[in-house]
Parts: sequence; C-alpha cells; structure tokens
Amino acid sequence: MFEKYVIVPGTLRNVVEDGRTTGFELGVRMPYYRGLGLSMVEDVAVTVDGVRAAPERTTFTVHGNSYPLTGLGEVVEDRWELGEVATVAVAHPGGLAPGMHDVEVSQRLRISYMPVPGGGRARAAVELSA
Amino acid sequence: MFEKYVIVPGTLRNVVEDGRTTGFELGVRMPYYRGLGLSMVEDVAVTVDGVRAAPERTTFTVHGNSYPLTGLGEVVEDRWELGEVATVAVAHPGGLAPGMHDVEVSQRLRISYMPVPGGGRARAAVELSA
Amino acid sequence: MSHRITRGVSLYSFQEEFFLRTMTVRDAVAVAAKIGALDIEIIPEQSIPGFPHVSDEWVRDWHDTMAEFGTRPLAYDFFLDTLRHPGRRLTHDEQVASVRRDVDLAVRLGTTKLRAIISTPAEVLRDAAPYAEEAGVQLLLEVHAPFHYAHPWVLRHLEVMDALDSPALGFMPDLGCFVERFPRVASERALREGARPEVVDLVVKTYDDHGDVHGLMDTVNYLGGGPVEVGLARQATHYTWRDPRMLLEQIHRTHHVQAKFYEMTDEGTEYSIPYDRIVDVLVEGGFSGCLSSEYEGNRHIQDAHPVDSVEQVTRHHAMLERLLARHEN
Amino acid sequence: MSHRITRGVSLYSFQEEFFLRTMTVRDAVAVAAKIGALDIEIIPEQSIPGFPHVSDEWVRDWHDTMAEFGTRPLAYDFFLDTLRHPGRRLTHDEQVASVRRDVDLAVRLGTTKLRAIISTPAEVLRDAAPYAEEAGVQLLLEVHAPFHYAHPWVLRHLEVMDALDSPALGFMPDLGCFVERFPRVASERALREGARPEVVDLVVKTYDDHGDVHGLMDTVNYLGGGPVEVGLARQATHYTWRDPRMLLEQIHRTHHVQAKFYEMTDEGTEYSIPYDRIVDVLVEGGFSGCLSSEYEGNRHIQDAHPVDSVEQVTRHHAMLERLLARHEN
Ligand SMILES: [Mn+2]
Ligand SMILES: [Mn+2]
Repeated sequence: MFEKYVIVPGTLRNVVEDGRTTGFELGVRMPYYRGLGLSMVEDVAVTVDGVRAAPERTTFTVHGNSYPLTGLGEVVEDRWELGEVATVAVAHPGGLAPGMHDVEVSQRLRISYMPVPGGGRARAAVELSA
Repeated sequence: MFEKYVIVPGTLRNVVEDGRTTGFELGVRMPYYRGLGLSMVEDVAVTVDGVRAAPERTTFTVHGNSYPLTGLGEVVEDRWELGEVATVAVAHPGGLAPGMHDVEVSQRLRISYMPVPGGGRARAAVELSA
Repeated sequence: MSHRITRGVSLYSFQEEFFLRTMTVRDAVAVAAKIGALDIEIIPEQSIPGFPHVSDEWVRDWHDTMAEFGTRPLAYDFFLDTLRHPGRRLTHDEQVASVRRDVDLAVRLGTTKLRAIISTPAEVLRDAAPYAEEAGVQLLLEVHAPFHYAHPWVLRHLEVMDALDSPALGFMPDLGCFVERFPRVASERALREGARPEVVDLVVKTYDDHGDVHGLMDTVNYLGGGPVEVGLARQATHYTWRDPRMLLEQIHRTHHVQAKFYEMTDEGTEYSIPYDRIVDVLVEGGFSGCLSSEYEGNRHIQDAHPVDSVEQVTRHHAMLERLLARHEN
Repeated sequence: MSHRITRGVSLYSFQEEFFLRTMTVRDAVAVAAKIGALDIEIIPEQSIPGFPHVSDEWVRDWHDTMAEFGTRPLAYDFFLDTLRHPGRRLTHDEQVASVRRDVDLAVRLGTTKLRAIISTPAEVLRDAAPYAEEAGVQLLLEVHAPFHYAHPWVLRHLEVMDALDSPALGFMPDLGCFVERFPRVASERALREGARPEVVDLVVKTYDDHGDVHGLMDTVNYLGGGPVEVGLARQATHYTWRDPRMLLEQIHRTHHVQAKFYEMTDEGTEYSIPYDRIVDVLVEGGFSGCLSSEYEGNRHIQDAHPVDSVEQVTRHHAMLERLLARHEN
C-alpha cells in the first residue's frame, strides 16, 4: 500500500554545511495507513545508484526532530505520522552528481499484529534538485 | 529431521599439508531423507566459535570428489547421498586450537517441491580430533 | 418491521486523502454529514499527530466540527503495540494500561465504541473491562476475515465474555468476512503487476467456486509462481466467504459493524459483498448500532487510477440508505 | 466378502537405519519378507548411490534379493527436481524426459507403480503417459495431506485424467490424509523443544476438535509464539482429517496406497489414523493394490529416543494382517 508515494519527488538534494557538500538527503513517507512510534521503525535503507547507505551514516528527521537511524529503537516518544514526509540524510562527502539517480528505499516496520515486518520497497528514478 | 546427525562426532580435525596446518575440516551429513544432486546444495556454512567460514575458503568433498563450495551450483553429475558424510574443509592458516569448539553447520538445500529452502541448522560442541 | 440501525463512516475510508494531505478531518466530516453518515469513527493513530498526546485544542476542534456538521463521535479504533520495544513484548500490565489510555482518550473524544484490534489478548480485555465499563465505553473486538466466531483465537475471547458477562465487552464484526467473490480490484492489480492471467483466473475461480483456497499457495508454487502470483494466492486465504447469518451467532454482543468495502460499482453495489443479505440479517437480528463504512479499495487501485474515496463512500451510503429503507415504514 | 489387497512396505520406512548405515536394502527386504510384506516399494534416491546412474550389478543384486526372500518389486518413488539448476526451472520437455528416465529405471527394477511426487505438473504426466503405458507401468500421483481430490492442484490432474483416459495414470493416496487426532510424537517433540504446554494443548485440542486449524498461526503469533510453537501451528495445517470414504471418490483410479503411519502403539494400533475404517473402505471399494507401509515417525522421536523402524513396521503389519483377516473367509 502507498508504495508509489514513498519516495517524494523533488526532495533529493545535496546537503551543504559550511560551504562543503557533506552528503545528500531525500524525502520519504511510510507505506502504512497509520502513524507509528519511531521505536518500531526498524530500518529505512536508502540505496542510490546501487550503493546502499550505511546505517551508521544515516540520519532520520521528522517534524524537525533528528535521530541517528540506528538509534530509532530507543525512541518511544516520537512518531512518524501517516503520510508525513521524513527526511533521510546520508553522510557522503561530495554528495551526489547532478542529474538522475536510481533511488531505492527499503523500510522495515515492526507491526505488532503481523508475524512478519511491514514496510516494503520503493524505487524511482529521481533527479537531484538544486 | 536428522538434525542431531548432521555434525559427525570425531571428524573435526586440522588439515596439514606439507607440514603446515592450512585449515580444518569437519564431517557433515545432509538433514534430508534422500540424496540430492550437488547443484541443489546452495550452502553448507560452517561457523566455528562464532566465526563463519567464508564460502570462498570452503571446499566440499563427497566420496572423494572435491568442489569449491561456491561452485556446487554447476555440479549436476554428482550427489550428496542419504546419510553420506561429506567433508567440509576450510582454509584457515594455523587451523584450530586443541580442545572443544562450538561448531554450527547451516545448510540451505533447494528442494523443488517446497516453497522455501530445506536444510536447517545444527550445532554441537565438538572436540578437535588429533 | 423497522430497524434501529444508524449510518456512519470510519475516517479510515479517507486514508488516501489524509495520506496525501488533500483532505482534513473536517473535510471528511463534512462529506459524512452531507451523505447522512452521521456517526463518525476515528482512528486516532491516523488522524491525530503526536498521538497519544492529544491537546485540549485538538479535542475542542473535534467537538466543534461535530457540532458544526451535526455529526456524532461514535467509535475509536485502537491498536496495541505489543512489540513497541525492540527485543521484548509489552507485559500484560502494560497492555492493560495501554487500553486504559485509549479509554481515556475515547472519553475525551466523546466516542463510546472502541475497536479492539484482533490481536488484543482476551485477558487484556478482561482486565480492562471494568475500567471501560466505569467510563461508559465498550471494548469491541473487531472480527475481520479470516477470523470468525469459531476461530481458536476468538474462542478465547468468547470464554472471557462468557465468564465475565460484562456489558463493556463485545464484538465489532467487519463485513469483509462476507466476500462472496474475489475482489476484482485486487485481481486486476495483480495483473498490472505482471501476474499471469491464467494464474489469476485460477485463484479467482477457486475462490469464487468456494474451493480449497488454502491449496492455492502450493498450486501457485508448483506453477512456478512469482511473488505477485504467490501474494494473490495468499490474499485468497485472507478474504473469506461465510453465510451472513453468521452475524446472528453473536448478534447480542454486536454493538457496531465495520462496513468494509473494496469497490462500489457504477451500478451502486459492492462488487464482492452481498450487502442486501447482510442488512437483512442485521435487521432480523435486531442490531441497533452503526453501519460504519470502511473503504479499503485505495491500496488496490492507487498504482494506476486516481483514488476518489469521497465518491466511493458516497455510493456506499446511497446503497446503505436504499437497503435500510426497505425496512422502514 | 473377500479382498484383493496385498501387504507391502516402502523402504522409506527404514530411512533412519539407512541414514545411519545400520541396515542395508537387503536387511530391510529380509524384514519385509519375515512379516509378510511381500510387495516392496523403493525410493531410488534414498537407496541407490550414484542415482540416476544405476549399474547392472546393482539391479542384479536387487533382483537376487527379491528372489532370495520371495518378495516382489512393486513401486518406485520418483522426484522431479524442477529447480535442479540455479536460476531456472526445468522446461516442460526436460521434466517429461526426467519422468521417462524414471520409467526406464523402474522397468529395470521390475517395479510397475511409479509414485509421481505431488508437485509434478499434470501436463508432464499427460505427456509421459504414453511412454509409461508402452513400458507397462503406471504413473500414480501421490495424494498426501493436505491434498485431496477437490484440491485446485489435483483438479488439474483430474482434468488430464478425464481427457486422456489412460490406464497409465492414476492415484496413490497416502493415508496421512486421515489423521483423526494430532500425532502425539509431534506434540511431544514440540514440548521437548521448549514449546509452552498450554500452546501445545491449544494446537492439539483445536486439531482434535476439527476446529479451524488455519487459525492457529495467527493465534500462536498473538500468544507471542516462538519458532517451535509456530512450527507446531503450521504442522496442524499439514495433517488433515477427512472421512476415509474420500478414498471411494477415485477408487477406480487408485492403484496403490501409501500406508503412512507415525506411531504404532504398544496396543497395536496407529495412534492417529483409524486403520480399521480405512481398510473397510478399501475393501468396500474393491481396491486391489498394495497397502505399502510408510513409517514417518522417526523424525519426531529421534532427538530423544532410539528409533526402531523394524519394530514399528512389524507392528504395522500385524495390524494390517489383523484388519484384512476380517475380510477373509
Ligand atoms: Mn475493519
Ligand atoms: Mn507418502
């Protein structure tokens, strides 16, 4: 469900800090019909042009609150809301080249009433925004 | 089925070639009620004391015929028979220390009438034989 | 013979529009009022950002909206995140506390029928029932396909209900239990995703013939089925066809009905679910709660078609109104 | 009323001893002869090293053994490794060729009833049937639990059988279709592996009550079931209980029966399977083939008990002899 809305068009951009391009970020939604406490977001894996971002280099931000991706398991007081665009940022010196990129987002959600994780995979050709 | 017979007692030993200990080997059976063509043996992963042997350093031998573990997929003319003790050898300079070792053997068998692979996991405390 | 059934809508029906932010809760309530679906069912985890911390302002807006449109809060769908923490399940006491928390929120929202998600243990509802009863709300186990009243899990709930005999416990059946023919929105989606037509036909035909749908997984595997085909075979065991008279088995404990639907056709009927017979059974059984529309077709069509939940829900209520009218004098 | 049923044994029954090399094929045939199980069923992939390359010497020894003990080769169980090669399935023609290869080997071994593994496509048997017919053998689809004659996969086979009307096609039902109560060797194994007694009891009771066993997976998951408990719930959908009269539906196409058993008790009955009723049905239906013992209990007990397949098969044949005697004058 909602797979086609996971990768948000126009949100792939490089991250510039103090004049240096430190990585890139992407807007992502959760393919689920309700919001979910962050402690149940097991993984949001971003793969760009076949290279999967290391979890330890990935940051997850919702409504202004940023967390290391690997630390979401502890976060019981914050949520990723229905349809909310989260920003997933990957530390990657130099960022991405201009132009189109093959972006895949693989999510794993720990859904208590299901025997297997929810989430799924979304893939799109995305152009790097300015 | 047959899990308790997978790791064969008394078969864990170091391999010595030209006076040098190049690795170790173990006798292993397939947990299955019939023999299977080797091309359907997807993996025989040996983990000793928590360290999983790299597939490319693993050799598989049945009734005198040796194959690189990673090459079994091509072998349509040989089989691992019911209850046959195969020798799995791992290149590991210096081999294993004397004494007891925690040995785990994880097999993946491509069984055509099953939607998921067969095989399974076996684990035993095994003493290194002389 | 008249009836005492009301018409309502679950905001779940507008999930597509909520997800995409093209509708607000107020927009949805406005639609409901317009079509005479005056009882509102809310899924707070969909609609209330920051759940479970619900501000007084949000609650005020909610009640203002109800007053503005003449609708009534009725039902509240809760979840039970037993696996909230990595590596452990919530303890029994934590689960009961979670349900109590939902009771408190339900009271603030003015809702009295709480949907207990099917995975809620019977013992948790048993121990939360007194609190619910005192608060004047009911904890109603949503029995959706493939569950039913003789299902081993539901039998555990029935044991508790029989033993406790509390007015705070009961059922909320979901009409997806009565899928008479395979939803074509689902089979057509599988075709678009590359399933072989002959495999889709096999699944649909086996389902429609009320054949052994549990045999479809092996069958599709032996046919070399890919993930889409296997997924369709699995779906065939998640829908069920049962005689709508099944509702009479526990009609005395049935205090709300989730009126599931997948596709309202241009002709104004549900493609798969025989609503005419279901409404007749509910009237026969003296059901006096709400038929709360629950549109769940968006996920099957959103890949290829624009989703118009408003149109679907509107058609659904035209049908419900028509079917209920046959029982009015 | 007499009968024309013979007693036999499948060498599958001695898998434990073959695996451990404590018995040879000749040892097994000796046992069979001793207990009057004169018809022998072989699984070449178990018993013939180097399969499918079977030497003339092996074949000679086989026939010598038959002569030595007065037994008869009867059945040959084949497999169809559609996934022999990584990354592709065998083509239709390759599959037909594989069956033909088994026909040739079956002829060399003197066996005339070939067990077609359930996953064999109907079209493959359709196209292999003429070769089998010419060779004087039959390709018999093994219908084991949870399959049955109205299963969507089996319906495909029935279509082919109806269309082709070949004497070379038919069925080989496995009596594991008639498991009336949950095999205790399986539930006890689960307990030894750490399943909670209350969960095991739930699975066993639901099965024995002929309840909705497909509901056990969700139930056990909601009870926080671990892998052993989930595995037991899954097993409960792999055994089936059906009226043994089901055998009459296709009795005219039934040319061999795999007499599955899990545990012969000290009292001389099968713990789960009502052999008395089954034998009566087979006699009533005029079945004139072999009841071929297929012991499959070793896998459930081998973790904790020594396996004695000889004792189990001996008891099985004492029972079969007793039950058949009731139909002899
Ligand atoms: Mn529902
Ligand atoms: Mn069998």
